[in-house]
Amino acid sequence: MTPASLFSTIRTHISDIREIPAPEAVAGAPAHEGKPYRDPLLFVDCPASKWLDLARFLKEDPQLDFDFLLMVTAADYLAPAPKMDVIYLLFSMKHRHKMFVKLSVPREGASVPSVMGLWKTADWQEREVYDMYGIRFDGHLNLKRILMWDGFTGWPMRKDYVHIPDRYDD
Amino acid sequence: MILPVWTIGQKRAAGVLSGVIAAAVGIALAVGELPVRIAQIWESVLGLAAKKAVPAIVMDIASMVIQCSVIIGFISVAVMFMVWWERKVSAHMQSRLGPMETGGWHGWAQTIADAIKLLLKEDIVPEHASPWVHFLAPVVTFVPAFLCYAALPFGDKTISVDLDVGILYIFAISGISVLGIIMAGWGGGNKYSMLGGLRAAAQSVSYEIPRVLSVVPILMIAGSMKLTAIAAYQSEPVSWLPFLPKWFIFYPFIGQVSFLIFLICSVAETNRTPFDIAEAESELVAGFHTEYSGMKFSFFFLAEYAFVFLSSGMTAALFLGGGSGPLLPSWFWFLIKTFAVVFLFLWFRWTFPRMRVDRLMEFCWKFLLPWSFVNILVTGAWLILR
Amino acid sequence: MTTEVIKIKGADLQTEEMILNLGPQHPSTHGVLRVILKLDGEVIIAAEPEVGYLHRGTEKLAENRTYPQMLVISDRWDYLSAMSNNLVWCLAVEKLLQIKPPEKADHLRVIMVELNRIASHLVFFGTYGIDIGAYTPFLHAFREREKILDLFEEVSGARMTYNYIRIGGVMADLPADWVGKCRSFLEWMKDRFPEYDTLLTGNPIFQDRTKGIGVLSQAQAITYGVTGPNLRGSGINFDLRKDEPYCSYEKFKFDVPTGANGDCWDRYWVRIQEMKESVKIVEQALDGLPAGETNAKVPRILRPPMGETYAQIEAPRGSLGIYTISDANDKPYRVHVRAPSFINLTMLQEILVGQKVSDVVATLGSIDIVLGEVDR
Amino acid sequence: MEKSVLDRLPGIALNMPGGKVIISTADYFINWSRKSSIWPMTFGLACCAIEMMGSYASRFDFDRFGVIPRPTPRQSDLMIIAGTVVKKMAPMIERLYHQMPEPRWVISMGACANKGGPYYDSYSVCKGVDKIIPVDIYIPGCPPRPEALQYGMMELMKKIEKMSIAKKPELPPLSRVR
Repeated sequence: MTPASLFSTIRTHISDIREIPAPEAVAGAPAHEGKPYRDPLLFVDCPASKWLDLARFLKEDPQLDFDFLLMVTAADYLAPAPKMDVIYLLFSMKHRHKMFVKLSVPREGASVPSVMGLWKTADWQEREVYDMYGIRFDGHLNLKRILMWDGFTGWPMRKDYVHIPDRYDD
Repeated sequence: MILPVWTIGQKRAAGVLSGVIAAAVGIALAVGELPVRIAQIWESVLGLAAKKAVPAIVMDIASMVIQCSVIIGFISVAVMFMVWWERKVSAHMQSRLGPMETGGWHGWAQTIADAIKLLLKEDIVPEHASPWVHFLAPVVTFVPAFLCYAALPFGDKTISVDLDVGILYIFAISGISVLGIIMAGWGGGNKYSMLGGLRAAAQSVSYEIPRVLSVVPILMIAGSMKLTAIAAYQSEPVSWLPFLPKWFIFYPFIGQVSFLIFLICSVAETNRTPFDIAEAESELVAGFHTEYSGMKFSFFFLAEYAFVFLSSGMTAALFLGGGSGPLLPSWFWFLIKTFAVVFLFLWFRWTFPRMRVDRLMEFCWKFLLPWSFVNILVTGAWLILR
Repeated sequence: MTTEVIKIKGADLQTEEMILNLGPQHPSTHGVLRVILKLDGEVIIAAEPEVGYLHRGTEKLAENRTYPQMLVISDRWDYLSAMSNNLVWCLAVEKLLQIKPPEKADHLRVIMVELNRIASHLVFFGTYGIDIGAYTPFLHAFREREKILDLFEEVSGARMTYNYIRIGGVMADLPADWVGKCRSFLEWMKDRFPEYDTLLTGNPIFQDRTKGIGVLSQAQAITYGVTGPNLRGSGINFDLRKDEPYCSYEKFKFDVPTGANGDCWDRYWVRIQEMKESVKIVEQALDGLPAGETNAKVPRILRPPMGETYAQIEAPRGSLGIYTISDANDKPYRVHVRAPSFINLTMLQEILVGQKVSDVVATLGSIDIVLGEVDR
Repeated sequence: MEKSVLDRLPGIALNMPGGKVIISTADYFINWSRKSSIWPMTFGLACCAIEMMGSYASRFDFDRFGVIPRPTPRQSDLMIIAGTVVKKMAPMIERLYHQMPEPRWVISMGACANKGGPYYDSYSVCKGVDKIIPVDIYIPGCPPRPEALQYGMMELMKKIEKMSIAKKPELPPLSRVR
């Protein structure tokens, strides 16, 4: 299904989601940059509170049937406005179409409902996002650090993370 | 089919190999039935001692000491050779070279270097191990391996203690070494070695029974438990097939089945590869000898190879007519057959994967045991109808 | 068939569980993975894999590396198939730059990635033999792998970390007689497969150790996001080379092997058949190798335009994806690696329950993870 | 702990007239046996581990020098650090090193184990294994070729040849900049 038709079917069920427009060429950009590029997929922005029923709808609706959660990750923005994006990439094994869902959350004390119940692969990927960015996932059964050791303080992947050298560093 | 052209390396290796074989056969012929002659010399020495009124007890002790030292010397040399031989055979099976650098031609001194290094390692007793059990485990594993050689016939009359119950003695004593493995498993205080020890206990107990039962038909036919009697029974040729020696392996159904069961159970007893769940390297790190370093580890290492040599020696004595054969002296024939069976053990180790614990038990109780009973039944029927 | 633990009703036999660490240093965890097992005798009640012992923080490093410099880091994710990592990074950047590598570069990339797939599956075949207890297949598999590494060394100069596939094409054209050597290797590889079948595949003990162990149903596979040979082992025919063909895969005819009931045996069998398919692909790619130069025109200092993209390929261990956000600088703003081994490992905690200790090793080996990719 | 025979031998032998000869011959045989049967621990971390497996395999056969990998630290006398030492793994490496029996050596294989390699600026990589355990031989390369690893092993054998039971082997210093 094309991104537009996909968005319209979702819109009918869950009203307050917004499609993120593709970025156009900024007027003053230097010539050699070329036109900004984004994958020709549907990018949807959804408030964190509405995410759980959107996810359930995307998974159970036979027409959409997003049964495969490819990726869960996050990005940290300081420049235009301090916010953090939790990015989900959903895929349907039957219809073979893909879709991005972005949840923008504040940088401090953010918490997002966990979709571990719907897709079991989210278990470790959400733990990795928590470990790297400090975004809490409510309803996650085993939310603790996965890549760093338990005694580690701080969230390494944040843009403003300052590394304190310890006995292992030069 | 064009004959493959040999490379220089292969020609040189073939030359060296045939030279070694020719030298060995030459020595064997020159030495001839040496053990028998030594027995005669010893009679004359006894006669001399009797004249000098040396008390008999002193002579007995002297003969025992000589026999023990000969056996222990022979076994350590044989085990040293077998460790080196296994590494070379396994290497060439895996299209690589194996030890080459230590001590000149094809690394013959490799095991000596390993042994000296292991003797000089620091001896670690883990902190939460029970010290006495940890210390005694290698002894309890190692000593039975050497005790069993007293009753093993190396040729016609070359046996140190010709027990009437030779086979029973060997099975009984080799059963004790399992106790050592369980002590090693528990003594090390390490979870992996405990798992390995318990697995070894279950495996050895269950494979002991079919191993003993597979030898029962031989006792029924040969009529005695003396290993020399069994060897003698197998030496005359079969009446209706003059060139075929009357080895038990050639008995139509009984021989093959009991040979196979005995071989499989011997491999299981010595914890070697299709059944090496006790020191399974990929699951239990190093099984029961995880916590042993240096000399204590080399005890386990030697005990394993001593048992391999013992089992193949018994296979040769019981099924391949140990010692009987044309031209060459009997002790040389016994060594050839034993090392042939040892080669079989090595071959198993480097081709078979490992069985799982419960499948291994199932294989023993539901397959080997019933077949050994059937085998005894058939032997009984054949003995009655003959 | 998971063996249920028979509890003797009413017996006062007090048996408490034992916590066993299949620790970071263990002969068969393929690197530094730790699985905390709760055992009742030999049967496993609960298993919790713990990763992070090789976490080098490459996603953070990506934020101060330029786009070509990231190739060096990408080699060390799945260090058994460095060509696939290079390829997926180059595809992502080429998507951002909206440039298309020339025809010959696509063919060379397919040849290298498929040869690397054979080398990676050979390492799987060897180490899986050791996990089950047979040592000889490992040596034979590495003998073949050395021949492939010779080919790679001639082309790229390195044995394991190639940097051969560059942004916009490949490093250099093939040396003179490389195609002849590659063909002779393919012939040699073809008559090695029957040898492997007799050595390990046809071995009754091996089949007994792998059939019916670690069964992953199709529903479990999808909810755990498993991809690659593990997914095809459960019978789902999903291969990115067929569904979303990248760099001219649609030109080659090959079929996708799928297993029947998703146990260790099927995953093993699928990988062996994939090696045969890869040999076919490389042959077709060698036959149709077009002439022409091997690099598209790429600016000296790479400054892709604003935007974000997700590129994915069929790596030997699953669908390897790169999600990049670029803010028109010469360094990427954010890079996330969708590592197939990391995601395939999640299912371990559910499959292992009810199995024996020796099945843990068989199941873990059949998932075929590489710790460099799990921890990134 | 009480001194074993080997520890007391130098004291006794040196003040005997022909003492030097006894010590040197004993040294020769002990060092020869230690040199020609080095048992490393199967302990791979990252990409260098695959090159180490390659050097155990058929083409670069390590077994030619009597080197067989042993699974447990108790029976191994060499630890090859093959791969990136991550801070989460560093305490484990220390514990494994101290579990090995006494005449033990360490080979740091690859740029990551030497000084952090391509991850010099990472927050979770230990910049060099010699920060936690004394290292005898450093092998450059990323990953070093199997021939390089075997050349490193040759260097280790030369180092073992120079050891003597008369003087206590001093451990190479830890590199601690901070």
